[in-house]
Amino acid sequence: MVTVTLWGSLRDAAEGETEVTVEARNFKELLDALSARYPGLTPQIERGVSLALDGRIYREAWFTEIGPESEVVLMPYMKGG
Amino acid sequence: MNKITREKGQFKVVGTRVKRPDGIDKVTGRAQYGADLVVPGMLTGAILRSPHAHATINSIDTSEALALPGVKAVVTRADFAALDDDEMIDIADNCLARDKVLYHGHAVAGVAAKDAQTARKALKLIKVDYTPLPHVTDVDAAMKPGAPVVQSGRQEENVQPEHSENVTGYCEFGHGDVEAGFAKADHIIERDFKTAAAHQGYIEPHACLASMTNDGKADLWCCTQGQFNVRSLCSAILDMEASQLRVTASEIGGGFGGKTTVFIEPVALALSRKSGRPVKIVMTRDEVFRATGPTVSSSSTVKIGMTKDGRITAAHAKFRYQGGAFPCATYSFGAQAAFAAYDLEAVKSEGWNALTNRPKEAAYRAPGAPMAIYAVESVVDELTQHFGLDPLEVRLKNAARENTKAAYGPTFDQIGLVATLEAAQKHPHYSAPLGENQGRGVSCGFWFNFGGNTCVTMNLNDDGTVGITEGNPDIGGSRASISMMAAEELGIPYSDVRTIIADTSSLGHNDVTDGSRVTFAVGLATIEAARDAIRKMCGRVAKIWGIDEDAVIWEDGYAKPSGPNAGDFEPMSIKEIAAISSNTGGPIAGHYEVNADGAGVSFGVHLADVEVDPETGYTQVIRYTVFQDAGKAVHPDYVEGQMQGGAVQGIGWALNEEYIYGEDGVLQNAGFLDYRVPVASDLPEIDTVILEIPNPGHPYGVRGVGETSIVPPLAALSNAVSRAAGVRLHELPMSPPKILKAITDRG
Amino acid sequence: MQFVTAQSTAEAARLLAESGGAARVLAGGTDLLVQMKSGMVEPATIIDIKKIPGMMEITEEDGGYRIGAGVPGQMLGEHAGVVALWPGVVEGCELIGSTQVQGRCTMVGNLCNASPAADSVPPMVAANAVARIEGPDGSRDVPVADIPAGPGKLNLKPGELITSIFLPARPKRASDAYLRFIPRTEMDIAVASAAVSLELAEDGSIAHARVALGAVGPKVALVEDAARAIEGTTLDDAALDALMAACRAACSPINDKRGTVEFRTQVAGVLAKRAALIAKDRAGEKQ
Amino acid sequence: MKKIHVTTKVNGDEVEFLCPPEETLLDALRDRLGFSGAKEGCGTGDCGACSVTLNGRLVCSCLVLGAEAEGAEISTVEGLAHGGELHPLQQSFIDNAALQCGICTPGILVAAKALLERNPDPSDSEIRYWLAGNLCRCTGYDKIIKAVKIAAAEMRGETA
Repeated sequence: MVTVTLWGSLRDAAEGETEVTVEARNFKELLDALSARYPGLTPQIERGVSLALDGRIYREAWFTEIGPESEVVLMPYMKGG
Repeated sequence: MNKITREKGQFKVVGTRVKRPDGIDKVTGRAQYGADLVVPGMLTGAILRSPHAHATINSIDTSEALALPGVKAVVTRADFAALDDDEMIDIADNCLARDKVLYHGHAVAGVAAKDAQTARKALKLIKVDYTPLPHVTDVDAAMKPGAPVVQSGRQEENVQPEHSENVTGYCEFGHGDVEAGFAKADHIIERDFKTAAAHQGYIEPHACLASMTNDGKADLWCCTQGQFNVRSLCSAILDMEASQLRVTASEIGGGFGGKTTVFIEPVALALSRKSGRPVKIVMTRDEVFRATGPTVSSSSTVKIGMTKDGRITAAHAKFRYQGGAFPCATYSFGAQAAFAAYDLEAVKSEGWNALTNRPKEAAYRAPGAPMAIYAVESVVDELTQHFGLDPLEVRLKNAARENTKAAYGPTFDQIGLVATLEAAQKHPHYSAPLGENQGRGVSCGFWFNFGGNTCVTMNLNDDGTVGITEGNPDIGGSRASISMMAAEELGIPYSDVRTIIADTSSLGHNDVTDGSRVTFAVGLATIEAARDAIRKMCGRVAKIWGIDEDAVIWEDGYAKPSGPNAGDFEPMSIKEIAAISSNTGGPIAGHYEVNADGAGVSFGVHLADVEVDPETGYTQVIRYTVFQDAGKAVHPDYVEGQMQGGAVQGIGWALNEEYIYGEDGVLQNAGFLDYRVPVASDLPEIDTVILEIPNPGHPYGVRGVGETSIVPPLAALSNAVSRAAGVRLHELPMSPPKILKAITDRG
Repeated sequence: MQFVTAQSTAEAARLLAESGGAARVLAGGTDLLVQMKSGMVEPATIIDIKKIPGMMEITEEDGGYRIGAGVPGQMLGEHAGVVALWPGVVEGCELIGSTQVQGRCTMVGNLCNASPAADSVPPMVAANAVARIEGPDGSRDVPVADIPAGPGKLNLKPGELITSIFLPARPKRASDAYLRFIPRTEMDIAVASAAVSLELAEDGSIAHARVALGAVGPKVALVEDAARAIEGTTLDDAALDALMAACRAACSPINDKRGTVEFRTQVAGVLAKRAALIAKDRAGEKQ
Repeated sequence: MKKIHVTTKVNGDEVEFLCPPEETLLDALRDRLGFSGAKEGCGTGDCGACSVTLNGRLVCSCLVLGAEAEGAEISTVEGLAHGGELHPLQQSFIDNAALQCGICTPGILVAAKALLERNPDPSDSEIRYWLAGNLCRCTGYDKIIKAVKIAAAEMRGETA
């Protein structure tokens, strides 16, 4: 199980929580699990999210492995500059 | 996780100041930019633009224009493909308006003619029947219920219902109990801020040359920050297969984020397809200002509580951005970046985006961050003034450091903010005396930095020199820095490496040159491609020597036996290996393809001294120093150049640059005369101090350096003006009339 | 469109008169080409006057200087005699545009652009400079102050063109200065401007003054009350306050992208004060 | 609309071209004569990217008509280097990293050369004011000013 920190404006889509726990071994599984459990998150996931894993930001990279102790933070997908 | 493989003291090429490979072409006028290519049979394209800020297009009659001798094609939005992706539809609609024109200058039709005069005449013959609609250009006005609706149906699911339909997005970041935090404060300051839209102001207007043949193949030459992105967008908009469209990036005369999308390219392709001739389109400066992508303008509210010894107890910010007539996500970057420099127990950062009748924003150096950090750094500074504290001490006391939970979520890795603040504190600038009407301002800055999709090919030439093929336009000297990293890894001289930028048919996809990603990501891929080539070279040598591959190592450009046990062989140079490559298995190349992560955030601190004329409100910047963490400065001159250039763009934004709209929704200053970018005589020397706190995500510790430097000047100058003139402004630009009014109002 | 290189003022005047308003005179071109680029004007004929004899010359005349209509700002700045006699006029001319524009722009062009913000006009008005006009009815001399009729409008008859500017002789202890306010250090149009020309009496007080303001009304204004405010004084604080008040009272500016009414009015006074002090210093140095 | 025949000298070589009366010298140089070193950044004399000298005076070639070039002498960035040898300003710009994107560089080099011909030892402030009409958006001007000073010293025979 991994604990994922969501950003505040996703709270309503996740039953009022900004920390949720799902079963996932990598980024892809994480997104699938979040989408399945909280369908309200799907529009944002489809618009694009990044994953901060132990402080490092991954923009896409589905198969990035997530350890059970990892700090996992969801962030909007960023581009431009 | 730590993958740094080479550290301080181990570099031979990286960190030196070699000469750029594009130097001679650029000082002799030989370098070819977007508008410089000429091909036989070429037509001149021109674009008809909306005279209205907002209007319905009832009909477009192109018949008279087409009848004009010398006119070879006219295109409208109907000549683009049917699209289903919202973002792609927006891009196409921005290139040529569909049912409505959404801002003054919005493209409506394109013409290709035998020469510029004929094309201009033809534009006047296109009859567009418009029904003007009410318009809105200010972000606060656009958010209010009842505001003219720019586009309906574009709201994301979490936007609060109290706003107008123009509000497309909402976000909230942060952690902790903000109300409890404010309760602990000795003083709380809450202020409203406004910043004007600024333009990247690249000196080269957008230009392209498209040539499509009737078998559906096309070549497109254009000035862009990302030829692969241009291919993706244009092939979708023109309904082409990517393989049939080859995009070549010209030399680029500045971008700063503004050349990360398409404007004229799909129009030129459509005109070429219709006319059967190559078509060149070059924007005028007026068009660049009216109809490319300036940055957002903002309105914000920042509330911060502090104890009397300078500890921030809580912070809450609201950022309202307008990014023009199409949805954009820049507000969320601002809301995330706002408090990055601070280690806070309780923080809440909210953002909204609103549609207005202005051109769609494009990225501009650290998009979204400068205006958010300006507001935050202004309030922090006002609190230090309130308590009579030292501004750098307060920032150090609250500084984010390794293991700080960032306001935008993750926990920071190794970062350079504290070292940068300390360097500023120790610098003679910080303690230099100031004269009458002079003041010193401080601000922190931050940018996330990106990695992204990258591929690099390294070919070993038959004489042992090396060619690097990469896919990102060079906007700041990246060909030099990439060659340097290749030379470093291979252990050969810089002069033995030549890096070229591939067209889209010569290499796999590379993301746009954005997010300060190139030196980091392409550098990383180059080092890995070199390692791939080294492995192959060691393999060849192992065969020659008849020993295991593992027993051959690479050092300083030579394959060597790994130790006495491996055998006694004369080391083989890269030149020797290259010379016999046809005998040992054929050409040798290294490759690397990656979606790079671990870009490593970047912090900077700026010190600005200004003198304000109390009788006119004129502000002169008299001394300026930039401190920034580069991770590892591959080419220190170019790192300094990024720090200086960004600082000066920020200075311009702080003092004089702004998009000025009239009541009629028309941009009033679409030229360099009244869109006032800094000129040489406006500025002092921009002193630089590079810090090197290695980024664990890069083999040499490199961090992106291109963007952070535009962030601090906004607040640094506002804070300096506050101390010089005794008045604090909450609006940018701080043009002289505003400063003089503040001084007069104070009495 | 046709391009004609006129060989004489008579030819230029004839072409202008025949065109019925569709011709434009080209000297430095730094306004004309910008207007053509923006589509603001589409002249049927462009008359280049630079090859007409005298147009590119500065000649001494009656202790003053006659400056041909083609003389660029940079050339004026290179002329030691003009710089010594009328430094404020030279200052104004040299503030028109960049170094590049300085290589082309002319005082006459600046005057004929009829912008209230033109940099060379307030100092010419303060200098009581006189424009020589050639036209179908021959030649006439008109004070520069009377040439502008309003923004973009001139008191010239069809077929008339200005061929030179005459800067008059002046007493020894006299000088002038011009200051403008712009938000940057260069490359901007004046938001407000002031020119002061003055002559000192034996005792060092101001015997005679002329004060002109730019960008604070529909055309450059000669402010008589401002001159009266400092005549007979040594520019003590009271005189300077009176000067500023008189200047501000004479302002009738507009709000636009470059400045507000309030700002222009306030700053015009400040500039006049500063210009007066500079002019007095300059005059005093010419003992 | 008849075209005008113009005979002029560019970088010492006599050339001829035909141009419409309203065509700028910049367009004539770029499109008729192949001197594309001068760039159009604004077309209104506000950026200096099109700087050339016309009979020895620095001008924006976007504010000169092609027809005015009749009998004139024009120098462009292409005429700065002699044979394979760069002008000291060109070399100094490379050595001192005074360019990034390079689009303003030709105009700045031509302008700086015109400055050093009038004033071989300009101060920082003199360089900055002389170059105020040459916009650069990449460098913040700092390294440009230094490169001009270093080149000036070299041209005066001093070692920088």
